[in-house]
Amino acid sequence: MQYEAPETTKAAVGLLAKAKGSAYVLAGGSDLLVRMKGGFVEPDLVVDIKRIKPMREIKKTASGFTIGAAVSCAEMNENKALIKAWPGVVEAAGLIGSKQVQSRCTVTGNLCNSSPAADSVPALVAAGAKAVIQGPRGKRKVAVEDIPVGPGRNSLKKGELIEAIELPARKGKSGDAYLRFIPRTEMDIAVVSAGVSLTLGDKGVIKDARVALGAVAPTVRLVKEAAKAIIGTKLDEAALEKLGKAASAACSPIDDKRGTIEFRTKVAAVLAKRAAQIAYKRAGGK
Amino acid sequence: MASESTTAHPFEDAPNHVTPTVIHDPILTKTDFKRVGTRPLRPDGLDKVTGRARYGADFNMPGQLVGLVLRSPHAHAKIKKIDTSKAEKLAGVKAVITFADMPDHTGGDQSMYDILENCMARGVAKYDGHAVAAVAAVDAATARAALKLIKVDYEVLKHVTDVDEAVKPGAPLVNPKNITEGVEPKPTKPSNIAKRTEFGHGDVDAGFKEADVIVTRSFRTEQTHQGYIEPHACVASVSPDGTGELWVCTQGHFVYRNHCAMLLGMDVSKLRVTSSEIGGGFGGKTHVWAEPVALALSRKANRPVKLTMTRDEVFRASGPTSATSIDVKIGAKKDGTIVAADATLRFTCGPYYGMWAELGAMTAFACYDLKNVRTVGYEVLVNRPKTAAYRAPSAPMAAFAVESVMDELAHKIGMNEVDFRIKNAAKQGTRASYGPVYGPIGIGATLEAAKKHPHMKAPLGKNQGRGMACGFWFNFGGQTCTDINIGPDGSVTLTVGTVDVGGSRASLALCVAEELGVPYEQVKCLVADTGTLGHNDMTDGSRGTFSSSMAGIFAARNAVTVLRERAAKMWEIPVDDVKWEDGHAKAVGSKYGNLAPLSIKEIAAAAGNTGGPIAGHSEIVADGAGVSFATHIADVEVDPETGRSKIVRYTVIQDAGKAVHPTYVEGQYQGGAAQGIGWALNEEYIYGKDGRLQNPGFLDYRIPVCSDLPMIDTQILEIPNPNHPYGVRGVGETSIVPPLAAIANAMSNAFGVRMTHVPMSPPRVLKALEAAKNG
Amino acid sequence: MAVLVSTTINGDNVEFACEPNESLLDVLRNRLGLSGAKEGCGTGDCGACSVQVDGRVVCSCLVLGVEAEGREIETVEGLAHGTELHPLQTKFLEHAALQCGVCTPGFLMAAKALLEKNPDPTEEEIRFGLAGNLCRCTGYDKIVRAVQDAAKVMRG
Amino acid sequence: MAEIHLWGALRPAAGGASVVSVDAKTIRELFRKLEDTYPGMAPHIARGVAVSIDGRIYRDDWGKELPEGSEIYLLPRIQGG
Repeated sequence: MQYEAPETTKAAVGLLAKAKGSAYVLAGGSDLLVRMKGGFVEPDLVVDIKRIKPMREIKKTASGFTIGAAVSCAEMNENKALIKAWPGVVEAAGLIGSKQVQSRCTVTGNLCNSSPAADSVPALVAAGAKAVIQGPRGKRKVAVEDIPVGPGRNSLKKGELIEAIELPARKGKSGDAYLRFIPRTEMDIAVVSAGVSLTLGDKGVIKDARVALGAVAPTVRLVKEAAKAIIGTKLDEAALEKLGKAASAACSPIDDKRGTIEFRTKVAAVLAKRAAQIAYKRAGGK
Repeated sequence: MASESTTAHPFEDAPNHVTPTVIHDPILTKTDFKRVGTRPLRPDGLDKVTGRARYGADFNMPGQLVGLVLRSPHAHAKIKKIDTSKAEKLAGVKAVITFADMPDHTGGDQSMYDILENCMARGVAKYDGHAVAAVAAVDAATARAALKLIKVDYEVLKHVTDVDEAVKPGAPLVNPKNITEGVEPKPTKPSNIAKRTEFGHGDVDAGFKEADVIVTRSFRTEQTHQGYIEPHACVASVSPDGTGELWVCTQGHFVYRNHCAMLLGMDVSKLRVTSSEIGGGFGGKTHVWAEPVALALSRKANRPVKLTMTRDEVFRASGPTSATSIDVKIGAKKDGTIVAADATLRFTCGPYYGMWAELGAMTAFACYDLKNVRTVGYEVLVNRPKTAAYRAPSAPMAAFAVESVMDELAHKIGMNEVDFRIKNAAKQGTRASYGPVYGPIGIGATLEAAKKHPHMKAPLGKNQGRGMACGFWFNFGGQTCTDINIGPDGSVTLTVGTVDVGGSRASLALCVAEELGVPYEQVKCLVADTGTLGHNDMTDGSRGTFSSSMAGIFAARNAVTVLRERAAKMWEIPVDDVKWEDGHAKAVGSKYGNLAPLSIKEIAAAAGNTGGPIAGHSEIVADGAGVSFATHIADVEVDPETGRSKIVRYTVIQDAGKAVHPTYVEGQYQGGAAQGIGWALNEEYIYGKDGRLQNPGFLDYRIPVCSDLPMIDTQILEIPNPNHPYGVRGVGETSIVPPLAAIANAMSNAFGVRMTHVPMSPPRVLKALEAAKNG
Repeated sequence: MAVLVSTTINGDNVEFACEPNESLLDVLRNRLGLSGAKEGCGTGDCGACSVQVDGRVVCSCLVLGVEAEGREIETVEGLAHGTELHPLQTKFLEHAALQCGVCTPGFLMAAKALLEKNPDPTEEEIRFGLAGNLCRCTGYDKIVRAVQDAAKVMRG
Repeated sequence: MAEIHLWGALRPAAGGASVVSVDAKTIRELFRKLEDTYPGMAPHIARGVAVSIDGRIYRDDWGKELPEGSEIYLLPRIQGG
């Protein structure tokens, strides 16, 4: 195995593009090293992006936030402006693994690893985040929900890597939230999860909303029907009920060691409702 | 003639009502203590907070190789051929072994043969993870590459992993030669039931006829693992002259020595085993797995070999507990008197004979005074790893079933669950459901303490319930050998052969300091290697502090005899005129008026002139361990929409006999409770349809994390054990027994749902809640 | 091929050579003789291998040795100053916050990181702060108490 | 003559009896005579049998005397964790 720690994105793209055999990007390593340990992957090349300065930064711009691909989730949780604007996204990032894992793991890595149960992804999808991709053919931006294409598979092409995640600027009365279900209080993979982002219009009526569910399908799912259920409402009982039903209806989960189809389908509704209530409150709704 | 001196009385059982207990030769000599009962720092603590302490994987030998094991990916498969030729040719590989390199030296000892086969499959792989071959190479990368070059030709056989499936007629046979033991007439056809066993007394059927209320229920518990944080690790070195050394994390290095020597065909005296610090065992480090393999590799390579299991290997191929299926029936009169109790217990053993259902059958009703009781146990063979002991083995599952039914029965007859148990609690003189008559015991006292405990009266919050349950464990003693050596400066070395799993060096030093009358700091307790002391049984069965303190106290008494003799020589007076008091020799009688007492230091300084080194030894079988009882109280909060449970308050009340070092006694209570809570809520082995373990890691085998638990309150009761000089009972195991039922009872009290399947994981709880809601 | 790495461990300059796919934990234990960090799982689930890298607590099993280049690493071996124990070490001893002790180095490093960020944590903050460290012996009760007590001492 | 109570797994070896009488003064003599009279018990005794004498359990001590009139129970030699 060859290990490289380039200092520019260009150099990283160059290494990945001309790699023969299997090449992996290393940010936090909390997925890659586990897979190496288990013998599931044997990389020929590992490109460590933590020495690329711009990738270590969180930038606040007029259009929102740019979170470098090598920014750890712990660093996200220390950025007050980011917490204020996107508390749900930051909380979701803060739920990945332990404090030890937090020191290293990144939301970009979480996204690229493409687990349907990835904690930060439903929150990013709900937030309408975009991935900034650099590759041999230059830069492109895609919605984060288009990065994972199946469990453990992503849409990046050879030589491409994600440079940063962009979150839009928060305007008006907005709020987001992320909840996951795990059997313990920490250290588990989400059995089912929900991210909700919404913006209020006049008199506390929901003007705009996005709802995303995790661990209920091969990839994190953006559930438009669920958003529709609450747009135009003040999140009353009836709207919540409709939201829950839409969330359950969007589920096509599997039975596995972490949960059953029945359980995931039911709890998806519970979490979507609870997350919506938190987001609503954060947006200033009553 | 022997045949004339024995008579059989068919179907005649002993009466339940027994004359007051005879306590033969009580050896309890002390109830007033100066040092025992205090809480000094442990002698090995500093090394453990500075990273200096050496555990199994922290030791290296010059020239050592890395050993790795190839394991079966199949639950059950015939091994048609193993081709190791390519692996052997890889540069850096120094030895490759299969079962052919571990010939059978067990001489017809079936249990040792089972261990041999479990260490390395012989013709058939019997579970996912069963060792098939092993390599030793110059480094880990080479060893890993070598494993990939070993070609094993398997013929996959039908498997069975589920306890209830395994006992059905027509189930795949785990061992086609297995004929059920304990059944008359002897069965002619093989099955997966290794043994039937039965305990009890009275007439159960007649008893149930007297009952006003009967509760019958069936329960299941899933397989759990001890979950020690340190994986098995050892360094083995065998020389061509037939001598060997083994450094290993174990609960019993003497037993490991005996087993390894037998399996390798070595002389016991030629294998020296040193126990490392042990990173948790809980019963899981009482059996050899990798150690004989490491020794065989070293013998073949003529180099030391270090073999460390990965966490995946620990889960797949060490010794988890049984999965169980249990039916319980208890009948009582309206006044709360239990008239009959019956249980049938099916426990998995893995592919080999075990005594796990037997232990469940013995412990199930041990808390109660029952006129008519019967328990029947079935040992069930399955394609899972060979079951090993886990803290009070088999008792938690049996107690889960029995204590759940006890609560239900109490409520059905309209009695408070604590009062119902108090009414039926076993006492001194009660015949235990497993046979003998109890001496002084603490079940009643723990129940009375629970009744009075503030926890019982504290208000409960929304969605919270409170439950309680009792637990029992036998405790035992066994072979123990201890030395005391007095140094020339009067300091004391206490050498024991029981591994310190959690602070016993401090407790043992306290007992010896107490007996000698010297400060705790003056006694240094060491755990010796197998070359230094006589055989010691394992640290298991809650025996470490019980037996080694007994032997230590006896050794101290022998040392005192020598110290008195030496003082007598120094004073030139008869030894009978010298007594030992407060750590000093004192001359008895006014005729010695002005003789100042002699300290150990003064006597030791003169040892060279009075007969040489001063020591005391003790080699005993520490019989007479006192049984131990506990009552636990649990407050559980359940999220009714997701089925997730959280323990919000927990109290452990347990009899310790005498708490030598109360802080470490509390630690045992808390640790056992935490393990029981994990078992109750989330821990389980999950096998796929292919018979492979799906969750061999700490991510999906969910032991409690810090944020899952509340503080765990403890109350230590002290009902002295008459069979120990200081009244000590074992304290290590009982605390894991009550939590499963206490939590199930709490859920029942909060939501009216009776959980009968452990773990009570969120999907199971949610399903039960919805079923209750929908009537 | 082995890579040469220069780093700082417990304040000392250290150079070592390691394979690029070797974990920092293996480097510490097998190449540098620092066996205080333990491998309980190798997958970041138990925390027994916790060390600090540039002031943040990590699982050293999930860090490559080569990543240590130019970093500052702190292990349990660097916790005491000479013969003077860190307050966490003292309090772990006094409260009997260890039974077998194999998780203790990891707990100490995680607790140190926690108290550096939050000198006066609530019980809940301590419990969540230490949730990445598994202990199978104590039920965590005495560990939490030891950290509370150490925090008090460190606040002065 | 001592009355010896058998646990369930031993009973088939004694023709279903739960109690047998054996003329034995020590645990060693008891085991020897049981093996002679009920060969089916030999494997159990080899695997380990504990003897309860008036409630006190002996796991290993062959030399222990069986006092006249005492109550004797045979039990499996238990394992612990």
